[in-house]
Formats: sequence, C-alpha cells, structure tokens
Amino acid sequence: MLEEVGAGPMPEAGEASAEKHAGVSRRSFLRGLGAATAATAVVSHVAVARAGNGWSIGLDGIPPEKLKQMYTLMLKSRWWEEGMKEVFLGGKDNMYGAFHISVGEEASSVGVMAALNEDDYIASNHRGHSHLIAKGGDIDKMSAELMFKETGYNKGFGGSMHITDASRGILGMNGIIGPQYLFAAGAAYSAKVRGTQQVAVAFGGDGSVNNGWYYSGLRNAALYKLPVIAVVENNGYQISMPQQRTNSLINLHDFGAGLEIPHEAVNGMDVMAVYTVAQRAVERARAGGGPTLIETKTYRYYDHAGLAGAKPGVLGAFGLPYRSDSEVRAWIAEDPIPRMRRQLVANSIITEEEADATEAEVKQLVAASIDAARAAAHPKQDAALGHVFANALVKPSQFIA
Amino acid sequence: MLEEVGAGPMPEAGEASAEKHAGVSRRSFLRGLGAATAATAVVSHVAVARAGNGWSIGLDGIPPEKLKQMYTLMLKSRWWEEGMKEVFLGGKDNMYGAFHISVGEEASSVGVMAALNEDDYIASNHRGHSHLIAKGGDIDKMSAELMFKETGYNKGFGGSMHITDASRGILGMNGIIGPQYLFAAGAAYSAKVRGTQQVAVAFGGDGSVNNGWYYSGLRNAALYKLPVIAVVENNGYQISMPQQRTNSLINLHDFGAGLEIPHEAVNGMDVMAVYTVAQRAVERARAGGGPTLIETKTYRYYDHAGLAGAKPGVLGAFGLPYRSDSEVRAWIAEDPIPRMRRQLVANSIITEEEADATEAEVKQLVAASIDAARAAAHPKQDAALGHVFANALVKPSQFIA
Amino acid sequence: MAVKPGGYAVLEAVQNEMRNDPHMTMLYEYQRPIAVSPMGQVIDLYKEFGEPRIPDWGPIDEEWFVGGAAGIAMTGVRAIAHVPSMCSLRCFELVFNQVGKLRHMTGGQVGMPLVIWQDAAGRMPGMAGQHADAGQEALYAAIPGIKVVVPSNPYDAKGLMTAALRDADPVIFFHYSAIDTVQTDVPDESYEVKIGEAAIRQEGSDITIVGFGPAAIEISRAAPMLKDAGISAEIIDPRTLKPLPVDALVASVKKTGRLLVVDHGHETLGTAAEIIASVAIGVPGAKVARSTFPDAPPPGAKEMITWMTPDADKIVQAAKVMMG
Amino acid sequence: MAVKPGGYAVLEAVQNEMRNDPHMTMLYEYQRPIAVSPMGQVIDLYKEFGEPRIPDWGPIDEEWFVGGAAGIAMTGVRAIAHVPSMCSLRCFELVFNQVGKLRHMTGGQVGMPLVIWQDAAGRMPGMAGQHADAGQEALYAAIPGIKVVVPSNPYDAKGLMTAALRDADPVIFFHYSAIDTVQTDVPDESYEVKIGEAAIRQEGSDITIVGFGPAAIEISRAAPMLKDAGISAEIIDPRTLKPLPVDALVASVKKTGRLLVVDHGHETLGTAAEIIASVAIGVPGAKVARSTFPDAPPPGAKEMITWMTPDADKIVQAAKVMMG
Ligand SMILES: Cc1ncc(C[n+]2csc(CCOP(=O)(O)OP(=O)(O)O)c2C)c(N)n1
Ligand SMILES: Cc1ncc(C[n+]2csc(CCOP(=O)(O)OP(=O)(O)O)c2C)c(N)n1
Ligand SMILES: [Mg+2]
Ligand SMILES: [Mg+2]
Repeated sequence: MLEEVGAGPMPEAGEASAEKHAGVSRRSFLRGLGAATAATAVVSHVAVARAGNGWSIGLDGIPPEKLKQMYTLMLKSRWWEEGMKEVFLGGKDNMYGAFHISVGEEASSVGVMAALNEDDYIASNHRGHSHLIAKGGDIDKMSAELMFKETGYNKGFGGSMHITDASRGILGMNGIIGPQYLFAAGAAYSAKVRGTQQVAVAFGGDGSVNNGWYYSGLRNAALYKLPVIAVVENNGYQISMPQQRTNSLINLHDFGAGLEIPHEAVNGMDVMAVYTVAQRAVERARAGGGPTLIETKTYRYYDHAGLAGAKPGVLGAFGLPYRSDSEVRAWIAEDPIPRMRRQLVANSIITEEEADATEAEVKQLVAASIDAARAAAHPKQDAALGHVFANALVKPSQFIA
Repeated sequence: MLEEVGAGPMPEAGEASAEKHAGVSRRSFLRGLGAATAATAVVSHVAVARAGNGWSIGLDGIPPEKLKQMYTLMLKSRWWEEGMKEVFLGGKDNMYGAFHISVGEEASSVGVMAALNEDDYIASNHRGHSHLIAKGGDIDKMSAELMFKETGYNKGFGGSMHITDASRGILGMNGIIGPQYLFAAGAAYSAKVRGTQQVAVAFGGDGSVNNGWYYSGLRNAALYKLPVIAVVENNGYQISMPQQRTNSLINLHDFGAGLEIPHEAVNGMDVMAVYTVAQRAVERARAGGGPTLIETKTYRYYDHAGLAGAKPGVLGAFGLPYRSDSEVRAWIAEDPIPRMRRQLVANSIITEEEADATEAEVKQLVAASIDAARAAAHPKQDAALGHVFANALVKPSQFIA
Repeated sequence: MAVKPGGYAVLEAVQNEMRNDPHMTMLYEYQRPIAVSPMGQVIDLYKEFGEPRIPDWGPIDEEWFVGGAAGIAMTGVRAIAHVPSMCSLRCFELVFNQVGKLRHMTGGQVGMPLVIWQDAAGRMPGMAGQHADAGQEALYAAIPGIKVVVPSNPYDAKGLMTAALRDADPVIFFHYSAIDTVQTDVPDESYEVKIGEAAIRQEGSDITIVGFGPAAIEISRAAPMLKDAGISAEIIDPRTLKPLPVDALVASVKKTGRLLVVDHGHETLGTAAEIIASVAIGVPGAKVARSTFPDAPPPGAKEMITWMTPDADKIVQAAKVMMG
Repeated sequence: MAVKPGGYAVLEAVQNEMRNDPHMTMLYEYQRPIAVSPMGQVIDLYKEFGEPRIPDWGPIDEEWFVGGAAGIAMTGVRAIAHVPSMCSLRCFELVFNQVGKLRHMTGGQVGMPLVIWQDAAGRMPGMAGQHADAGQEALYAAIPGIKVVVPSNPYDAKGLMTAALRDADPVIFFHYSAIDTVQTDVPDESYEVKIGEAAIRQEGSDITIVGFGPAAIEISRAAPMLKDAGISAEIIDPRTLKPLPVDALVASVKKTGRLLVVDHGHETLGTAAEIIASVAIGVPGAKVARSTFPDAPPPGAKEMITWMTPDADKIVQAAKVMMG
C-alpha cells in the first residue's frame, strides 16, 4: 500500500522545490499558496529557529556508519508516521484513538538519541513516535499498538500515546504534560544509586514548561547534580495556542539561567546541530556536571492530533485555522531529511542511489509492519482485569453476581 | 505580667552590648557563650546578608511620622511575640497549638509593608505574625486567636498559623508552603480586572521556593505582567534543614533571571534598606511593569516552632542542635530595631526618652491584649459545624441518630 | 427554547452571569469559550468580554487556573476555572487544603465564590489510561467545604452552572462530554437547577436505579428495555453529589425495597459506595447492589473498555438479577 | 522482642529491607530517618546508608519525592517516598495518573516498586485546618493500581511496612502519629503482616465494630466499657484498606447482624462508606451505621475538635443506640 505514501525524495529547500514537495500536486500546492497569510509571523519564527546556533556543523570525525544510521532512523520515523497516516486516512482499518504526529521533528529526536547509549533512559510525551524509533523502538510493535492489537507494545492497552519499551530504556510516552521531567530526574537518580554512567533525557514540548513538574524536575536535577538532559521541543504551538501566549520568555531555554543550569537553543531542523549540542550535554552529564536544558526550535507539519488538513500523499496539513500555510511551507523548506541527504551525498558518504535504496527499504519495512499489525489478534475483553496489579486480577464489578 | 518580658531597650550591636541583651542575665549570656561554635559559618552567613545591597540608605525625604510608625510597628511585632512567648512559657494559660515566631524578621515585614497602601493585598505563610502586625493587624484579636477564643480573628478556628484579616487585605497566613504565590498572583489579577492600582505581595520563606507553586505564581505573574511582589524571607533554615541543602542557588533571588523578572536581595535586618527595595518593586508594579522577586536575608532568633531553647526574658533560643549559639548572637547583633532607633535618634526624629516611652506604650498594649484574651470566652463546641458553607451547617456525624 | 448542545447551554449560563457581574472572570486553557447553537447563534466570550476577564488562551498549568482563580475569589471577585478532562486532579491538594478549608479555617472571614468547571472524558475507546476517565467527582465529594454537581443533560447543565455561579461556596461542575449530545430543550432565558435537588426521571415500584452523568444516560437508555422486561423501575438522577439528596433516595428505596447504583467511576469508594451506604443506613433491610467500571484504569482497546463500562444491557441484566 | 515506639518499629523494617537490597532508596523531607529504641539502640539510616540512597535532607517538594521516586522505581530500583502529614495530597495527581496506571497502561511493562510512607496527623487540638487531618487513605483507596495500608499499632506497622517493601506493586502506608505510643511487643527480627488480612481484635456476637488506625485505637479503648455495658462486640481492624478484606467483615456481620464503622475521616465517602456498602451488599438485612468526623475541616480550638472526633465514649453510645 505504501505506493499511496508520497513517493520520491523528500522536499528540498528553496523556491524551485515547489513541484518536488513530496507528493504535493501542483494544484494542491497552489491551493495552499492561495491560503497563505501572515508571512511576517513565519519569517520571524524561522529567524528564531536559525538564531538557535543552528549552523550546520559538518560531519567531520563522525563514522560514516553512524551517519547512515542517523539518516535511516529519520527516514524510518518519517515514513512510519506517513504510513500510519495513510492507514488512518484510508479508512479501511477503522482506526480510532489518539494520533500525535512528529513529522517535521525527526532531527530533534534522532540528533539527541545519536548522542545516547542503548542503556540510557528517555522519558517521552504524547508526541513521542519519533523518540521511540530514534531510540531503537520496534515499528512492528508500534504499528500493532496503534491498531490496539495484542501484539502491540502495550498489548492494546495504550495506543499511540502510551507506547513504552522498558527493554530499551524507553520509560514511555505519556498523555499528561510534565511528569517526564520528574521521571527522568528519578531515573538519573537511580543511575547514581547504581553507580552506572547512564543519563536520562526528558522530552517535552514548549507547553511542558508551563507547569510545576518542569521546575521540580530541573530544580532537583540541579540540586543533586543528576545526569539529566531536558529537551524542550519548541514547535511553536500547544494544540492551537501559540507558544508566545503561554510564556513571557522568547527563548524557553533561558529559564535555565534562573537555576544556573547550562542551557542553549539549537536549530531542531538540523540533525547534526542537534547531535553536537546533545553530545555536549551528555558529556557534561556523564562527567558529573549535572543537568542541561536544550531547546530545539522545530515544527510539526501536521495538526496537533489527528489528520485535519492532511491528505493522502501530501506532506503536511494545510488550511488549519491557527496557522498559515506559508508558515508550514517555510518549515517544510527546512526539512531535516533532505538536508542530511544533501550533506551525506556532498561528502560522498552515500550516493543518491544508495539514499533512494535506503528510503525504499524503509518504506517496505513500514508496509510490512502495517500488514503484520492488520493480521494480528485483538485483545480479549477480560484481559483488562490484569496488569492492574502484578499478581492479581481485579473484579469485573460492572456485572452483579 | 509584662515585667517578666525583658524590659529595657533592645540589644545594641557590638561587644559592649553583652549586658544590654534584652533581659539577658550575665549568667545566661555567659552560658550561651560557652555553647558557642562554628563562628566561621556565622561570619559567612552574615557576609551573605551584608552582600544583599544592605547598606543603610538614610532617612532623607521620608516624613518623620512615617518613620516613627515603622519603628512602632517593629516594636509592636517584637513585643507582641515576646509577650506571647512569655504566656506560653508561663504555663498558667495551658497554651496549645502551633507558634512560629518571627522575632528577628521584623524589618522584612515592616520594610515591605511601609511601601504598601492599606488596600494592597498580602498573602502570608506560617510565620506571619509580623506580616499581620505590619499590615495593621489588631493584636487584641491576635492574642485571642492564639488562645483559641471566640473573640480571636478566626473565632478560635485557626490559631497562630491561620490568622487572617480580610478587612485589611490580609488574605491570611497559611499552614501549607507555597500557595501564597498563586493567591497573590490571583489577587493581583483581580486588581487588574477591577482596574484598581492595588498590588499583591506574597511572603514566603527560603523553603517556599522549593515547590511548583512558586514557579507557577511567578511565571504567570510575568506572563500577565501582574502587580505581584514575591518576598522570599531567607532565614537560612527550613525547620532544621539548612537552606543550602535544599537549593543549588546561593542567592535565591537569582531565580528571577530565568523568568526575566527583576530581582534583588536586601539586608533583611535593615528596615530602611528593605523599604527602599520594596518601594522600587511597588512603583514598578503600579506602573504596569509586572512582578518583582525580593530576597530578604534575615534570621529567626527562635526555633522553627515552639520554644525549645527559649527562656523567659531572654531574646532568642540557644542550644539548638542544628545551629550554633554564636550564629544566633551574630544575628542578634544585627537586630533591626536598635539599628532603626539609632538612626531615628541620630537624626533627632525621636529622643531616647521618646523611644523608651513608645516601647513602654507598646508593651502596655500587648499586656492589655493578653489580659483581654484571657477574659474572653471559648468557642461553643458545635460552632464547628458552621463556616464550612456560607448558609448551612454540616451534620454532627460523630453521633448516631 | 430549543434543543441545544451541552457546551452551548453551559456557555449561555456563563455568558448571562458574566453580563450581570462586571468582574466575573474565567481562566481556561486551550478550549476557547466559543460555541454555536443549532440556529447559528454564536457565543464567543473572549470576543464579548476579552482581556483580562477572559484571557487570550491560558498556559498548560491547571494549578494556575485553580490557585489563581482561588486568589481572585478571595478578593471577592467571582471566578471560574475551566480545567481540561485529563488532569482533573492536578489541583486536588489546592482544593482540599485551601479552597475547601479557607472559610472554616478563618472563622468565616474568607469567601470563595469559585466555580471549577471540570471537563470529564468518560469511557472513550482508544483514548486509554489517562484520557478516558470517569468518576473523579467522588474524590472531590470527599472534600469538606465544596459542592459537587454532575449534570447528565444540557438542560441540567445550564441550570446547574447558573446555580453554581450564584452560590456563595465553591462548586465543582463535572462536565462529561457524553451529555453534550443528549437532546433536551434548553430555554434561552436564564434559570437555575437547585443544587442538592434530585430528578426523579421515572416512577416505579420494583427497584430504584440511580446514577450520575454518563451512567444516568445509560440508565435512561435502559428504561424501555426494563419496561419490556416487566420491571417497574424508579429512575433517579441525583444531579448533585454533594450535598447528596439522600432523602429522595431513601424515600424511593423505602417504596421499592431495592437499590441499584450505576457508575462509570470505579467500584471502590466511587459514588455508588456513598449512595449505598446512605441508603443502607436509612432503609434497613433494603437490597442493594452496584454496577461500576472495575477498579482498573481505562484500557485503550475498544474490546476491553466497552466490556468494562456499565451500559443499558448490563443495567437490565443487573436489574433482572436483583428481581429474580 | 520488646515494646517499641511506632517510629522505631517502622525504621527497623526499612533498615532491614535496605540491608537486603543494595539499591533501595528513600527520599524524605525534614524528618531525618533516625530513631532510638527504649533500650537505647539507635537506627540512623543516613549514617548507615548515606548519599545517595538516603539523601542529606530533602527540599520542600513532595512532588519530587513521589515523582522522582516513581522515576527511580520505573528503573527497577525500589524506592520509598516519605511524605509529611500536612500535604498528603500534593502528589495525588501523580499517584492517580502515573503511579497507579503505568503498569496497566503499558500492558504490564512498567513495574512500580514504590512505597509512599505517608505520615498522617490525626485530630490534634490546636493544629487547625491543615495540620489535624485524617482519613485521606480513603482518597488513595479510590485510585486503581495502588494498595493502601493503615496500621493501628507498632507491631502491625513494622509488619505492614516489611510487606509493602516486598510487594511488586505501589503501596501507600498511612502512618498516624497516634499509633506510635500504642504498646505492642515488636520482634527484633523481620516479619510480614500480610497485606489484605484483617485482624479480629475481639470476638463477639452482638455487633461488629470496625475501624482503622486512630479509630481502631479508640475502639480498643471502648472495648472494656462495652463489656461493662453488656454488649458483646466483635472488633475488627482491617489494617488494609485496599484490597479491603471484605470476607472477614461480611462473615462477622453475618454472625452479629450489626455493623458500626468508626472513622476519624469524614462522613462522605470516607472508609466507612466503602465498608458499609460492601457489607450491605454482602449481608442483606444487616443493621449498619457509621460514626465519623463531620464533613468539616478540623478546627483549632480543642472544645470543637474534641467534640467532633469519635472516641471511646461516642463509640459506646453509638453501640447502645444500635442495640436498643
Ligand atoms: C497536565 C495536562 N494538561 C493539559 C493537557 C492537554 N494537552 C495535551 S497535548 C497539549 C499541548 C502540548 O503542547 P506542547 O507541550 O507544546 O507539545 P506539542 O503537542 O506541541 O508537541 C495539551 C494542552 C494534558 N495532556 N496534560
Ligand atoms: C507543602 C508543605 N510541605 C511541608 C510542610 C512542613 N513545613 C512547615 S514549615 C516548613 C519549613 C519552612 O521553611 P521556610 O519556608 O524557610 O520558612 P521558615 O519556617 O524558615 O520561616 C515545613 C517543611 C508544609 N507546611 N507544607
Ligand atoms: Mg508545542
Ligand atoms: Mg527559612
């Protein structure tokens, strides 16, 4: 079915790329243009993103295998979500439940995760598909979980918003905003107790800085010098609230100043830049230097949740009331995947052909994972009475004896 | 009974003052000396206090009446608490319940309150006697409340920790650490809604910065540019926890940097310095400039709660396990009351005789308030079923019909 | 007078009270207070009242809504805190130790004209552990000093919100999304549904069936099926959980001798526990039972959550068991 | 084997389990984990285990203790969060939406070996609104996925803490200060009091009297007075609130036909509500009643709070009413 998914390479930055937008027909692109507004807002937003020391830092000293793996992971995250999007839009599978798409933010997850070891911890949020895939998550189990199948990561108990892989240090996605900062600090504290070199990374959106758990997690990480990295993925919106309406800071990472925590922003659309910043933080954490606060300036191409404004084969959601289409296109022009592809090819780490082959391979894996999920069994209804406690079932109190 | 209360003037700073310690007999003073330790800790702590731009700023341009009123309020706060201390120690009144003494911190409350109008709001904490008296609280109702009498501020429902005077913008003391920052922000928001020029001040200890409500209150005050002033009274301890064990910051006010809130520290033992800093903040707030975070470096002469280490007629509690007596004496040497007296006399705003007369007067008022409280009635036991709701009693469910 | 969706009906109440009180203020998060009636009338509170009474959005910080609104209320200005469904307990400590206690603790000095408009998700398939909850009204009802209402249809929702906004005490208003589509005529003019007054939806003699909000909806769905089964059910929607209208419940069970409480909340210490306890005390010898969502979080898969949720079929089945 | 204060008995349990588990970690606030036995032995966990397993104090941030400890537990390291009494609900949302749900929400992947050692004040005169609370165990018992224990004496406290620290699931341990001075022999060696097992303190045939923690203490004070009044009371201390040992309660009331539940918590939706509901369902026709602290915050003045608190006299009075 993946032929439905926008085929061809990722969109390239720059005017000329109009036709090249992944699967964007000339018509829909022009329709988009028609709806475009508030160009200034866009520009300033992109400017902010660039401001976050978002220069491209080159590939020197990084093993080609590692670079290829990072590229492949971005593709995997991108095409898995695009694939699931097609499944939702297709309608044949009667999909239901939450679906928060990370597309556009892959560089933020892959760049950070590239700096981690397999046994490091991450605590994620509702928009965590990309975090999971970047940390080595199994897309077969993810596809099955989105279909609430027994073979899913959470056996159908969780769905998109709660995917967890304890075996990979993935403490889980979470539907509540904020606790990941406490969990990451706790996991880091546990590493200290066990005397390991593990670090713990909390991923949250720009909205996750709004409540007290963010403060508590960072404050205690600073107090106990815990190996914690807080990654605030600032995509400019909280559902449909503009980030600026909810915070008096322009640069969210500046909050670190008040806790004397090292903090910096980075262009979240540049995976190599994110990787460099994350490496600095990881080294500091492992060296006992305590927490770091990183703000990745990024963007979600789709709506907050679900698929309003999304079309099969079209990258991104357009015509949404709270943002302009030209803003969306401006960010798509910054897309991290073609950017890395250009770098890899320019540095002859891969050829265009190899890049296409990798992308095709990834699409096949995604397609296979979806087909397997379709074939899998639904959970038994009374399975729900388990997993409340480790060794006991709860009572089916909906029925009267 | 007030003859028991250390008579004579407040202790003066400097060696020579040994004999002059309010009611400190030579013997007890020497006993104290014997127990003295950790002089270095003291020095550094006092150094920190001095560092908080704690120069004495002179009295220029402040009407004598205002200065006299500030001095009288400090005396009133000091001698009311000293008076209640004697009542607790005396034993005749079978006192019970919480008793958190502010003695030593009077300059922090009087200095701030001197910058406020009568209709401004304050939200206080468990150590709020001095806040209340400085805001114009009625010591007759306070004495009665500490004896849980019907005539008390809270009709015997609250006791020391919950005294409230809604009629004076005193939103109340509170037994829980932290909510005052939310309440002050809310009260300030209300002022904005009503279009008044009122400001709202939250008073908290160094421990109150540890939880999320502090963050939430300040963050939203900054977001909505609310006329809020957060006064963190850093007395170095949280019960018996040293403040340094609970915070990675040396200067708590530096937290303001992360929220881009104006912030400064001040010598909390110098009422004129506190007044100046508070005035700056109040002007900013009334001008629409948003919140200010002030840290007053101060000290409580007594134990966290109750009277361990306290003696009749002796100023301060000595021999406590978590702090050194020399530290206590070093702070008493900084006592704000004699300091202001020196200033007023030196500037011939009052004579020594007038100062003594004022102090004697205040003691009489305190004595009268205590006698009146003793004579007052206890609440009826079933009064407790009222005030849960405005217009209904709750059921006495302890009894079976 | 017309059928109106619940969200619109509630906003009619808020709009009317805000028009009558020049200071009343509402803090909210991401759900703009905008609604459109079937006849196309638009209520847009932000447009009508604007900053600061209706801020332009609100941060993801429920403690600010409730703690800040409590601060507003302490100054005598009536406040509404609209809290999203998935974090109905983020402010529990503030409601417990502050909102519910301040009047009493201060000997009656501090009033708290605060309404917490608490959205509630209900047992929605696919939303999983944190976004398909129900029954948290029982947790708030356990707190002294606050009132708790749980409407089951747009008419009651508007009337109870109006009553809450005129009450001198803090009221938490549980707004289950399931009630929004229930068809009731909602008068355009303002009216109150008295807090503490139960609604007897149907008279009967065999068994008293009681439930709030989403459970009340399922009970009304079960009504015709019960009739077909030859069971004469007295159906009561208490509407207010605190103060619980015990007399109406006791009177009914004295007549029927049987009580079935249905709740989409959990079994242990859910609303059914208090209702059964009150009735068991008041009507010795009555036969009592409860059908509730199990003591488990809500799973995502529809196979599981649908099976766990008391619905019309399970209610009829339960009633039969109690009759037989 | 000797009489030991409750605080010491609990620390014996914690010390023993921390010795057997090299990673077990405890976060706490201002109550240093130090205690002295009547024989002068000192337990000082900070001295024995030190940083980081026992930090040097902790900030006034209960959300850190519980949220951080949950994070520790999620990594498979057993954690204890010792929370002071006056803010027993500061972490309610975290326990509700995270601690109690994560295992289920993740399909069994995430374990939560966490013990919340919750101090509880009890109805102390003079401490007023926020520092004289009781009954919050009922709020936690309403949350799926956690177990709740409420010891009423040092022996049970040590045994239940040991059991909690060996349990695979999160347990909240309510430690009322009133139990510390109850005289029970406490073995030096480690032992468990099984979670979910009630203690029948006295057999009787006229009436079953049930209560937890401080209420259980008052019931035992009432025992001799009941005897003098010629009432044969069966006295049960459930010890575990969740899972509630319903069978033991039902069996007893089947025998006595009467149930009196005593609780220092509130009337509405307190532990008494669940106990009465469970028994009323299990024993049709039983006569049931509850004597609880009213639905009001605790006032400071001793005249008021003493009158409001169920004690031995009120229990005897209530039992007489039920017998007569
Ligand atoms: C405590 C809490 N409050 C509100 C919500 C509802 N909610 C879910 S996602 C979201 C917006 C989050 O925005 P952000 O943190 O920027 O992440 P993004 O969705 O942009 O990736 C909100 C308000 C929630 N899940 N938890
Ligand atoms: C939320 C909360 N946690 C814990 C306590 C217990 N407690 C009461 S006072 C206090 C210490 C407060 O220290 P600080 O804020 O510095 O004020 P100070 O007593 O020094 O004036 C603590 C921990 C409380 N009242 N509220
Ligand atoms: Mg965002
Ligand atoms: Mg302090």
